[in-house]
Amino acid sequence: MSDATLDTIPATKAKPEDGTARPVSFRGGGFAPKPRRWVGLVVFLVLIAIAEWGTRAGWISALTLPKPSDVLQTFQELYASGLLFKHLGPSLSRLAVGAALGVSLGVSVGILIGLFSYIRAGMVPLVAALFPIPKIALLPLFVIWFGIGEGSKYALIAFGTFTPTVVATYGAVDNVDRTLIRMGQSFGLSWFSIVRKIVLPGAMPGILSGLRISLAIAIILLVAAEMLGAEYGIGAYILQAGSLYDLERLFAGVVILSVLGVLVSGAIAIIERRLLGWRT
Amino acid sequence: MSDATLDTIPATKAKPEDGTARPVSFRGGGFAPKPRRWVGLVVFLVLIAIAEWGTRAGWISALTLPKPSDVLQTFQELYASGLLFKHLGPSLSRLAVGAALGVSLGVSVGILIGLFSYIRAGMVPLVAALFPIPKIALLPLFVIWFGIGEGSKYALIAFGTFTPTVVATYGAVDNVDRTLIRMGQSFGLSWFSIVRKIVLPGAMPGILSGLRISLAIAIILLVAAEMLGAEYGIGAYILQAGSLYDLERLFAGVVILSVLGVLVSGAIAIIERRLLGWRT
Amino acid sequence: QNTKIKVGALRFTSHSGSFVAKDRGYFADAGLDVELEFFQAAQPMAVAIASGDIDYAVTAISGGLISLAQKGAIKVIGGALIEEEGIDGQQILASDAAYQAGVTSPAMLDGKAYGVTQTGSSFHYVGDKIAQAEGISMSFKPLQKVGAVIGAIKSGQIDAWNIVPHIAKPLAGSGAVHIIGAVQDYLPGYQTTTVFTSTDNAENQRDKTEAFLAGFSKGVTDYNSTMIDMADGEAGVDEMVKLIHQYVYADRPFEKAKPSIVNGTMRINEGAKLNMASVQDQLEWFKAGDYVDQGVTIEDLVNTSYVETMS
Amino acid sequence: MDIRLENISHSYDDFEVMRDITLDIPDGRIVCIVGPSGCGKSTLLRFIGGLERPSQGRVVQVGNPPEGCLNPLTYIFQDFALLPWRSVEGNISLVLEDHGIKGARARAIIDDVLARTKLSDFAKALPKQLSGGMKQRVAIARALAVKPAVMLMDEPLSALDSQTRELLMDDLVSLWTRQPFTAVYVTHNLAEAVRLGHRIVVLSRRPGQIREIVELDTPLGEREYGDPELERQQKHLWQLMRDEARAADAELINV
Amino acid sequence: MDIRLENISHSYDDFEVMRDITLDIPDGRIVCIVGPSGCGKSTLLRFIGGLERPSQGRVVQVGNPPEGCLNPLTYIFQDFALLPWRSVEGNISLVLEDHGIKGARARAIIDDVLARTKLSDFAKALPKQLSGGMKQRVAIARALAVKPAVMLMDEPLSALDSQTRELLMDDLVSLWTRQPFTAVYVTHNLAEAVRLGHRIVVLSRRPGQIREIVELDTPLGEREYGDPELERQQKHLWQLMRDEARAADAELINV
Ligand SMILES: Nc1ncnc2c1ncn2[C@@H]1O[C@H](COP(=O)(O)OP(=O)(O)OP(=O)(O)O)[C@@H](O)[C@H]1O
Ligand SMILES: Nc1ncnc2c1ncn2[C@@H]1O[C@H](COP(=O)(O)OP(=O)(O)OP(=O)(O)O)[C@@H](O)[C@H]1O
Ligand SMILES: [Mg+2]
Ligand SMILES: [Mg+2]
Repeated sequence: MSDATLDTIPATKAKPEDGTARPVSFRGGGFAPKPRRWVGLVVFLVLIAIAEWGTRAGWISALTLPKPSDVLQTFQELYASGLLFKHLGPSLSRLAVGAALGVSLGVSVGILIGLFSYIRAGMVPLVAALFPIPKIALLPLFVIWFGIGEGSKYALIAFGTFTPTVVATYGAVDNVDRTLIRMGQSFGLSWFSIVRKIVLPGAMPGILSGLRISLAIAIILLVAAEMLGAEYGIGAYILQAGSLYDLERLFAGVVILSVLGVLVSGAIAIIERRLLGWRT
Repeated sequence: MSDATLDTIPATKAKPEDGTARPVSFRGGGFAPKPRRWVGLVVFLVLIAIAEWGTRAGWISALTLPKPSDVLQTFQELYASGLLFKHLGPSLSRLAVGAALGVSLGVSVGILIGLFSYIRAGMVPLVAALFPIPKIALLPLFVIWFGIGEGSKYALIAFGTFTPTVVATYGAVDNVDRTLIRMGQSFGLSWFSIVRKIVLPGAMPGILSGLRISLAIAIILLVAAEMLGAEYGIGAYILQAGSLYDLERLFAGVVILSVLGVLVSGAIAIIERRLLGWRT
Repeated sequence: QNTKIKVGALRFTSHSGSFVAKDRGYFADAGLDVELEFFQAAQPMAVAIASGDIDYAVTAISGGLISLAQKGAIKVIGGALIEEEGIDGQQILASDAAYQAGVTSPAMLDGKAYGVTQTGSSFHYVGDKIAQAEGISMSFKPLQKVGAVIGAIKSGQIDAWNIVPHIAKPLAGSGAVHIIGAVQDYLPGYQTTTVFTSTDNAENQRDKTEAFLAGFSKGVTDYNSTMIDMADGEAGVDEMVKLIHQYVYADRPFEKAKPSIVNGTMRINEGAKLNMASVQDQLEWFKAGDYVDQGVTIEDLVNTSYVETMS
Repeated sequence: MDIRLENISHSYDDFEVMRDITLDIPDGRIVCIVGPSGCGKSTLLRFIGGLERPSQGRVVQVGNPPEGCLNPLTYIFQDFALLPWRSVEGNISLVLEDHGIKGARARAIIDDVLARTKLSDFAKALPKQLSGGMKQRVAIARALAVKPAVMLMDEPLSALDSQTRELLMDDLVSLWTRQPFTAVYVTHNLAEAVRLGHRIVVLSRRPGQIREIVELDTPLGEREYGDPELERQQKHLWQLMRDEARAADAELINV
Repeated sequence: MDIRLENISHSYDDFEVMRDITLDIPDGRIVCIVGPSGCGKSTLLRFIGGLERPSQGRVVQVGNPPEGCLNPLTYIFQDFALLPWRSVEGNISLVLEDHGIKGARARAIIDDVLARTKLSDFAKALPKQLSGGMKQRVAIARALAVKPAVMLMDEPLSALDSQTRELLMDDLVSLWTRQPFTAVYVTHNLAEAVRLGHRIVVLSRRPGQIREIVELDTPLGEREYGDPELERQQKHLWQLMRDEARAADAELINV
């Protein structure tokens, strides 16, 4: 812990008498945060407790924040009525299909950019120009381009995950150790062997850590995607709650997305541990 | 170029007569894309030309895509009417204030997380839970929390840039070379000296590259922010165009955001070159 | 010194009452210094009244509005746009594909897809009322943004929709959609939009609220008489359109903007009269659909002490 | 198979790296190349292996590679260049797969080279579990697997600590004594050069030119840690290079 | 000022790193610590410098640091540990700033240490422009700037190529001859140990214990590259360590 070093006395300060022996003073440690798992939980519980207290006591107005207990109750009702899965099902399938499309396309394009000069020169500025375009601005167009069925939802999520995946992937390919590639060449490996056996696995850590961001974005875009004619779905549920100013349901929906995000990030951590066990 | 290696003949293939001398065959090169600046431009021009041709010839319906020339004309009208700057001004100031808030808060929190075990344990799960929350879902709440003035727009952009900045910053602090910190301690530097002179500059590359993403997100969020009672602003302009299904203006607005994004990313590249000239 | 207030508005012709009252100084005459706050959508306007960011606004009755009223944040105090026989009101549109397939009147919409912005929005209310009246069933597609609905109907992905005339007419003119009916045939006297304010304004700041309604009504009178009754002839229309053009379609040249503005003409209630029967019907519909709490009463929603009500 | 370098000169753009190098690498001998930093040793080795092309001159191979040779010119790199995601045997099978050698045939080769490099117990280990010395042994095993005609070694020991270096030099010597191989061995380390080289080529500071070629006749197996004759040779080489090394070290690097 | 290590033992959790080490570091002498990989040399040095605390035993300093000493126990690291964003003089002023030494006084100290390490021409250069040898010279200059009582060097030359290593050993010897300093010098390299050490401490494989302490009486200035007496000592040390080094190298690392 960094906290520990604050009380350190520099070795120069103390001046013992000549000839005396005294232990060398400690001045190391710190700057290496250690895990303290329970603190995170405590922080959440305290925040929720404060919100509950405030909304009950009235110094947090009902307009500002719903009672956490009411949110919980809404959530239970949602679960009991079976609607939870009716909303979760379509959302998850949209996430899965959209993200799978965007990520696989993004990884492919990213690798091509990483390998070929001309593709790089042509695509990189294009991707840079696409990145800052807000997807919600394009909603009306997506309706025309992909319809109001599942197509446009997949497309929106795919589009949103595509650009960050491309950027992460070609960065990862650029970072693959060139000596490994030269090694492959020096043993006469074919171009495809080098790409498959050296470039791809070498880029995997970067691709996976890009995936963390891409998938978080996919979850964020779920709401935008479900603006387009979705009857069921967590995003649609949130939007409806928002338009009815029903804060309990709004928060219940947001909590679901938040949990979803944490789960996805946990899943990637597990995949990383599996796939990247070779990292030191 | 990777392209070049496809024609390489492995050294083993050729078997000359005994005793003859033949040059060693070349099998290196490739896997190092070279810059080709003009290609990017050509790609843009070709895409625009195709769009123009298609919309003129009619095989791209007017519903699907506006004529690029019409977009250009819309843009000129916008410029001539003086409205361009009337829209750009507020948007830029929202971006500047919101991003400055979010980034400075994010960097501070990120550094605290990087240095202190308890703050890390408490904040990291919180940030992880906040990250996947779609900001547009919270729009109604932002109105109550921060009003419809500039406050809520700043808050939305700040909130959106905060989380990615925190993540990038504490990652950067974690990656500061520990031997440099031990060096500082071994010379009896004070805790604050170490943070100021070693940790901060060492984390700067990571913070700046996180800034790229944060600022792209800030631009994306401009549209969401300007859903909240904005009269002028690029986002408001795009939203209005979208609600009237006015594709020319929609595209003109999107192009402005896109250019803005490219400019911001260019600006960061310049800052990096200035500030990080010490990198090898 | 005039009282400073903020009035929320959308850049739509239907908000002309406020534009005229401000531009012609009617608010100033009533002792108010009005600042217009423009919004991109109606829903945040209701929330902004609740948060105290603006004082008065005009919008359709929606689930969100009722929810906020129930939380004691806002009150409807008058009426604005109304469906009136003989004047173009909201039109019922069919997509070209559906039209070609024989959907030439709302009665033929059985089993079709009807566009709405959100479940529990005013579009949903209108569509559902049409379905009830015709004894048919339709599916409602929530598309959030008006622009998205336009895109969907133009490309035939939804079959029908209802919208104010200034959007309906140019769409129909382009041939991509067809007008197959009028909302007023199904909902005569439909109180399309209402004037509303915060509960605090309605209950504790009577003078201010009355002053606002006075100024607003004068603006409405001017608008109705010029645009609908043609009291000042074409020149009057031109002048009025010029006034409105400052606020609506401001970035288009006048020639392009004028037809859109003229097309958008709809009657706004004189004196902000409120059709209580219509409001009551809407409230019941929202409750029946479970879009709002069952405990909401008409008293939660409306403060009838300001304007004349009709029923 | 011999290798002959004929009048090789090279520049990167306007930056002259080496000038007119002519050199013979006879079959079955180890040729050491020493020289100060940046004099072009690694570049020269890349030319020999066909990974780069010199601006002028050419590298020719005289005669045919021996029977069964899969990759006549085979590198051993300073930083081992092991794929960290493959086990020891996976790293070796990597270079066999492209020649269509799989299954039992691959198994036999892998077992053989692991035994020769005393790695049999580590076949399943990942590179991250190995010390530097073990990693370089794996790289040597991998090189042996393709039965090279010439081994090209670019400072193969310089990433190791000096004790491990001693151990690996012993291993290389015993490998060579059992079955002599041809090698070009680039190093900074004069102790390595006098221990392993039959012929030591001293390059000048950049642009690299040949300053002297020293022939050592003591058979490899008889050279010992701290042999006085070798010490003398090493001292001679160090005197040749000392000033150039100092000048090369004090040069500012343009980045 | 002397340093005394008293019965130092250490474990990381259940992982025993060293056992019962007692050692004296007398004023004005260079004590070299050699031993196979992972035997705890770096850990021991961290204990001496107060950067870490042993599980058992203690490190004491006997007597006072000399007049004007800013940082009695000063490290020189294997990887130089220069701040890459500061120039050569910036890196030196870093360690003065916290003692409130700025302006002309700092200038004087910096100029002095740069002159002593022959770096005066490179004051404005950034680390990335310097070769490894130059970087380590900067680190030495920085250490000299705080007038240390004891220098703690953890393999200071092992990141350098062997020619540069020779050059820097000469530099260290001449620095010491002009003004003797106390140093603990950790290395893998027996050649360095016999060249620079007045006393050489040989540690066993992990858990590190003292196997032997060798005293060398030849004055530093008279030890030369390839001195036969030193070669003999070196050979003796190598025989002591060889098997342990091999065993240490072949250990699998748990990560
Ligand atoms: N691809 C390249 N482009 C430009 N310059 C290069 C390239 N490769 C090497 N150089 C330069 O050519 C010179 C010789 O490089 P090389 O790596 O061959 O030297 P070396 O003798 O192996 O040095 P060292 O002993 O440090 O390994 C160096 O100055 C280096 O900076
Ligand atoms: N912070 C730590 N936590 C756990 N184990 C450690 C830690 N630091 C060192 N070790 C282990 O303690 C042992 C001794 O490490 P140390 O770095 O002191 O060895 P060394 O003699 O310096 O080795 P080398 O010659 O490789 O530098 C090693 O096995 C190492 O893995
Ligand atoms: Mg080299
Ligand atoms: Mg060590």
